[in-house]
Amino acid sequence: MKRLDLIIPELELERVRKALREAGVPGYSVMRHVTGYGAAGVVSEGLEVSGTGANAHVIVFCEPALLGTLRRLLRPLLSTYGGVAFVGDAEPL
Amino acid sequence: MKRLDLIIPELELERVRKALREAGVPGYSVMRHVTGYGAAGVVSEGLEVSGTGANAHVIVFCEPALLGTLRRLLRPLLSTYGGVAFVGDAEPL
Amino acid sequence: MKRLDLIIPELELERVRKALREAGVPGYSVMRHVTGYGAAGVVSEGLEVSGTGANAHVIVFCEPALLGTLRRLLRPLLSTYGGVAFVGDAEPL
Amino acid sequence: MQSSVVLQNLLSPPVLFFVLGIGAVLVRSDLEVPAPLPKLFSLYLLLSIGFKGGVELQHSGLNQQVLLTIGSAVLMSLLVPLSSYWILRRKLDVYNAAAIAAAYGSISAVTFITAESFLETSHLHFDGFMVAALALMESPAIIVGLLLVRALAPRNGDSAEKTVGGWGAVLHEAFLNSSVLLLLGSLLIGLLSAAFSPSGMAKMEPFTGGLFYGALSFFLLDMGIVAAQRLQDLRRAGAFLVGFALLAPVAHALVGLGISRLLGLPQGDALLFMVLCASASYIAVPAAMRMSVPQANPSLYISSALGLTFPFNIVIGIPLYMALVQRVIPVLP
Amino acid sequence: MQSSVVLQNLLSPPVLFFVLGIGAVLVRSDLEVPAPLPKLFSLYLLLSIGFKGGVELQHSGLNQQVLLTIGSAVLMSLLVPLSSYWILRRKLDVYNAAAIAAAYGSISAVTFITAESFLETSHLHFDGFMVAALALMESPAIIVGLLLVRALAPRNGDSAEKTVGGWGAVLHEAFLNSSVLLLLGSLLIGLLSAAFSPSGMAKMEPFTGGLFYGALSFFLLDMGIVAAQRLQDLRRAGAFLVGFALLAPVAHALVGLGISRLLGLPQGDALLFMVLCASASYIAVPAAMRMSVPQANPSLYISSALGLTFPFNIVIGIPLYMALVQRVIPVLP
Amino acid sequence: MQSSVVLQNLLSPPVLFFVLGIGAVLVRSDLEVPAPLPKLFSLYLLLSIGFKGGVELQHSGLNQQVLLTIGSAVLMSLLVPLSSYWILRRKLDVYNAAAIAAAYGSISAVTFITAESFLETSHLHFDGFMVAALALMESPAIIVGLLLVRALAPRNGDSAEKTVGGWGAVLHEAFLNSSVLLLLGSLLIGLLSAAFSPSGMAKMEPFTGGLFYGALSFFLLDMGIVAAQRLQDLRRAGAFLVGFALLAPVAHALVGLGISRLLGLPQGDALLFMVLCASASYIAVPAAMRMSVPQANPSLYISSALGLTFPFNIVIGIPLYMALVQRVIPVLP
Ligand SMILES: Nc1ncnc2c1ncn2[C@@H]1O[C@H](COP(=O)(O)O)[C@@H](O)[C@H]1O
Ligand SMILES: Nc1ncnc2c1ncn2[C@@H]1O[C@H](COP(=O)(O)O)[C@@H](O)[C@H]1O
Ligand SMILES: Nc1ncnc2c1ncn2[C@@H]1O[C@H](COP(=O)(O)O)[C@@H](O)[C@H]1O
Ligand code: NA
Ligand code: NA
Ligand code: NA
Repeated sequence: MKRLDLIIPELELERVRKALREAGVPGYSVMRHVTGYGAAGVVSEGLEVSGTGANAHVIVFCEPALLGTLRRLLRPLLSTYGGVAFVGDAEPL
Repeated sequence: MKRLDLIIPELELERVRKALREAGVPGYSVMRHVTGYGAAGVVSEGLEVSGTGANAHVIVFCEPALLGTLRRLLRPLLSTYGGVAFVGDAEPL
Repeated sequence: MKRLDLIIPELELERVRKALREAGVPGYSVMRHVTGYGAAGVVSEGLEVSGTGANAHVIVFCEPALLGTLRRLLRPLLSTYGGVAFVGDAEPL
Repeated sequence: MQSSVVLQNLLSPPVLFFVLGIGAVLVRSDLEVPAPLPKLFSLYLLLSIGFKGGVELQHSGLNQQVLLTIGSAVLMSLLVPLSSYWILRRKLDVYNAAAIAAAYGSISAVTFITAESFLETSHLHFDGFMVAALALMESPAIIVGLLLVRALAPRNGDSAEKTVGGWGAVLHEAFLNSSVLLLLGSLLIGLLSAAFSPSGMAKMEPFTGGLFYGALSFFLLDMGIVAAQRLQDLRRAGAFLVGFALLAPVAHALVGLGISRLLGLPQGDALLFMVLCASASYIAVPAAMRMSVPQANPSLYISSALGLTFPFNIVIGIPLYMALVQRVIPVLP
Repeated sequence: MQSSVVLQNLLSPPVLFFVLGIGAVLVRSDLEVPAPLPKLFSLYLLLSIGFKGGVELQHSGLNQQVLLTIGSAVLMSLLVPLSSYWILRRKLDVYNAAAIAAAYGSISAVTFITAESFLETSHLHFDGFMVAALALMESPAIIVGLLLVRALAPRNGDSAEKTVGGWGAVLHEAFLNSSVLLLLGSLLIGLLSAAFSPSGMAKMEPFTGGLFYGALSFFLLDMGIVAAQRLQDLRRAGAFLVGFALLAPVAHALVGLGISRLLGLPQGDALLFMVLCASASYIAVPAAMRMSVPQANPSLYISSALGLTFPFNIVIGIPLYMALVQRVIPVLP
Repeated sequence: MQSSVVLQNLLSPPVLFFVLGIGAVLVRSDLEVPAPLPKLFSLYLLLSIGFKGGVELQHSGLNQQVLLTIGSAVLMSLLVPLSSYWILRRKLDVYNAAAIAAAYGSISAVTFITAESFLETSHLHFDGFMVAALALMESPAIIVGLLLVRALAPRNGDSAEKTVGGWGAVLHEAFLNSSVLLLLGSLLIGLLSAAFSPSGMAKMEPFTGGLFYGALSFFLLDMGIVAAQRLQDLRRAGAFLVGFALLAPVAHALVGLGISRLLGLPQGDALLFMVLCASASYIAVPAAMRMSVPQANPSLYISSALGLTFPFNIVIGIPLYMALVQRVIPVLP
């Protein structure tokens, strides 16, 4: 199994969720109110009061076979709206 | 060392915490207000106002030797109340 | 690429952030309001109202070459103020 | 049914904000009240309603009428789950039937509060002890639901153990869950303050009193959003459950009306009694059921109680019951 | 410019708490209002201002003056982005120029609210329909900004697709974003309550009325912190944008003053009209731009609107505009 | 000690809700006020108390009595850590003794606020400048604690560096931590508003005044939960620290009573002065100590201040000190 970590601007979340469902992942988890720093600069909590919001952290545990589809669906979103996606290994307990 | 990620309904949290202490893990961390999607359907923030709550994300870094005990203690909880548990590799910085 | 997970008392956050920028990481993400248990005992939500706060979870994806600098900058912080740091593998999606 | 009563309810700020919340979901707006803000409002409403109920209970005192009314309310919270189970079992398995039955035996504090506000804007009196009835109806329904599972569930393998768990945990969950505890605790505090600290009691007023109506309206905005989101779950549930979720409240309200008549309750109390019978729990009971009857599907009992029965009662039920009250219950001289 | 007006504004609690928030960042204190508490206050302020505006709109009714004023406000929200784009394009690319232009065509509800509070403490009347103008100025500026991008952006490769996205999504974002929806919804609710549920309307008052000024002050404490943090971003933006962020509000306010004079608005409404023209959006427009014009740099449009124009208007702009109003607009008999 | 004073305090809503919170933990209910809602209430209370104190300070002005009282309060915040250290050092190491000593030299704003509310419900006057004393007692105790560590800690290896860190950071933490800044800032804002913006000041009242007592009660519900959770940590602390946490407040209150008598303070101010001496910090000091004296064990200084001294003062201390005040301090003519 693989573990996919997405850290993305909150405004992207709805589209990412849709992409995950479309790719057929067995599940995912979302944490909001994530702040950070990346190519687009600093995202601080203060920005939550502006319309652009903070970041969200999405975790997906899925079969390696899904990664191709996920890459195809998510890469355009990430390059348009920002955020990062990393894959690691994970086995069910 | 191993890294264990548990994503579980919040109502399970107290029992999971107890299981972790019983297994003798050196520490754990908990993030609440986690939403998501899995076998039991969608968990949205709106559900936090209903009594069943959202999910929690528990991270444990521990020796591989503990995984057997953790599996024994946690599996029944996960199969009764839902949630997922995945193990990966991690080394202290 | 490597994935670094730091779980630290919130009061340490500003210094950790500074260390990460100094080490030249390409980005990082921060989740607050993390509770847990470790060498210093239990950190519960109730403590957020006391001045010492809860924990924060910091995730960094970076090149393995940075780990040496990160170790040098972060270890003294961790040994003084508490918290854990673990490294795993991760590849961009 | 007088259209003026319906309009008066429908065009009051709390109900209008509820409808706005539903509308926001329907037009797919990103309007939301992020967690844990809704928790702030629900804690506030429980605390305030308990406190005010306690103050009024202290003023009115406990007489036979009070005890009879509270007793009848508790009785209803025992009987409703039994009759509901009997109906639900036709189409659902033991676990789901029992969990939904328990939800309908219990109450929805927000529905009760909205009915109180409706009475207040109509300048109709109601009694503080009705809050005690509200608080005491939560737990029995949970117990009945779990007894049903224990008695009627198939015993194969370990599923009997999974079911219900130890009775200690169950009773704890039923009687000491946060909403029961906060309601009863605040009731007691209101009672004690009214008796021994009148100036303290008076200083609570701007918080528990003045602010209340607006805070309820704000909270109902969020509840509208949440209810509309749940509604979308109901597609899976099927027509039987949809029918139950819309007809059961009316049936239970009618029984409540009959009992109110028998007890000789005044109009305001009769409406609240009907609302207690008609409303279904989406907080305490789901929490208890999810822990004790994990075999039941939460999306069934939460969606029916929260996605259908709750908005039905808020928007249509309350004025409908009021119209019935006005026909059946004589105005006190 | 009468120094008493400036002092009266500067030494009022909302502005002082705003300055305290700025000061906290400057001395590097750890004072913060953690998420999502600021959201609670911004939802509360929108709901309250909409509700109160609706109540007053119901009392005043819709006459020609009202419609003319609202129409002029909407017109300004179409023209300001065009003229702003023309200026900004000298130094910035199409995407950034259009995004910033849209922000300045739109409005800042908190600036408007602070101006209302300023009028109230000065015992100057203003009309409820100005809130309708506020609500209706958010969306057109977004549309103009996106039309500018569509018409003037270079079309190389897929960037045309990236730009703006489907118009459906854009119009949805422009007209159904949470702040527009909550404002217009609350306005309508206020209007309906005032017409049909006067006792419900009255019971909202402690929440939407009494509490308002203090809640605004608390929120401005946080906005001061946020604005000061943004200010530090502006180093990257350069002198041109800093100049624009400070001069554009004054220029737009002057145009607003001229229109107010032409329309024969009373003093209070004239100030609000000027503030609508002078303020820039840091909520609805940035959200829409970030989604529809991802090529623009959010730190430019957010920092200029939130880090400079917003504090300028709160601290200096409002009393400055008031001083101008007092010179140009006759006091009603 | 008149039992009526005790009952009057114990049966007031704030204290009853505090007890409810403690009870919820004892019966293992899941009642909780999730983060960051408690932060909302603590910010609100600091802002309101500071603002109201500033308004009253403007009305009363600064005279010799005021300056003497504030000076004595600051003196107490320097002396209490010294004497406490001397006692604590018998059983604890330098780091822990200094950190706990600093906590007891500093103050608990919530205890102070509860005492104010107690006075208000008893219709006893107190002066606004006592809030200034409250704000000015936080920082000196921190400094003394750090000086103790610097002077008396063993210097082996790098632990000297670890200790205290640069003085710049320490002074910054002592004087610009969020609670000191918000209190002093709000005090100044109250003062300025009262002087220059009386209508602004008046419009704050429903928020900072009317709401206050209820919000305090709500917050104390949560503080009861938190204190009871901390109490369970105290098992590790041992009988010595438990004894200190219960006897030190009484001893310090008695010294405060003597000083109040010497200064000729009226009854209300005397009670507040005693409470300032008796209470221990669980916010500003722990934050500073954890950063500057990482060798000290936070669970010792937080648990004793928050788990024992705080509930002791709220439930028993305040009425006890009041009973003493009534014996020792003459009623003003
Ligand atoms: N290397 C990284 N490691 C961890 N989080 C990152 C990294 N890069 C970016 N992020 C997160 O992703 C968000 C958006 O990234 P970006 O689009 O690169 O600005 C940032 O605000 C961070 O929260
Ligand atoms: N494959 C997955 N990857 C990440 N999170 C998951 C996954 N499956 C389930 N979850 C999380 O675990 C929660 C409970 O899962 P379940 O019991 O499968 O419904 C979900 O609401 C998700 O937050
Ligand atoms: N082994 C562990 N696995 C996961 N989180 C940990 C672990 N040890 C400590 N933590 C987290 O780090 C925080 C501080 O750790 P400590 O300084 O060891 O008390 C704890 O409160 C936990 O949230
Ligand atoms: Na019921
Ligand atoms: Na504008
Ligand atoms: Na003290």
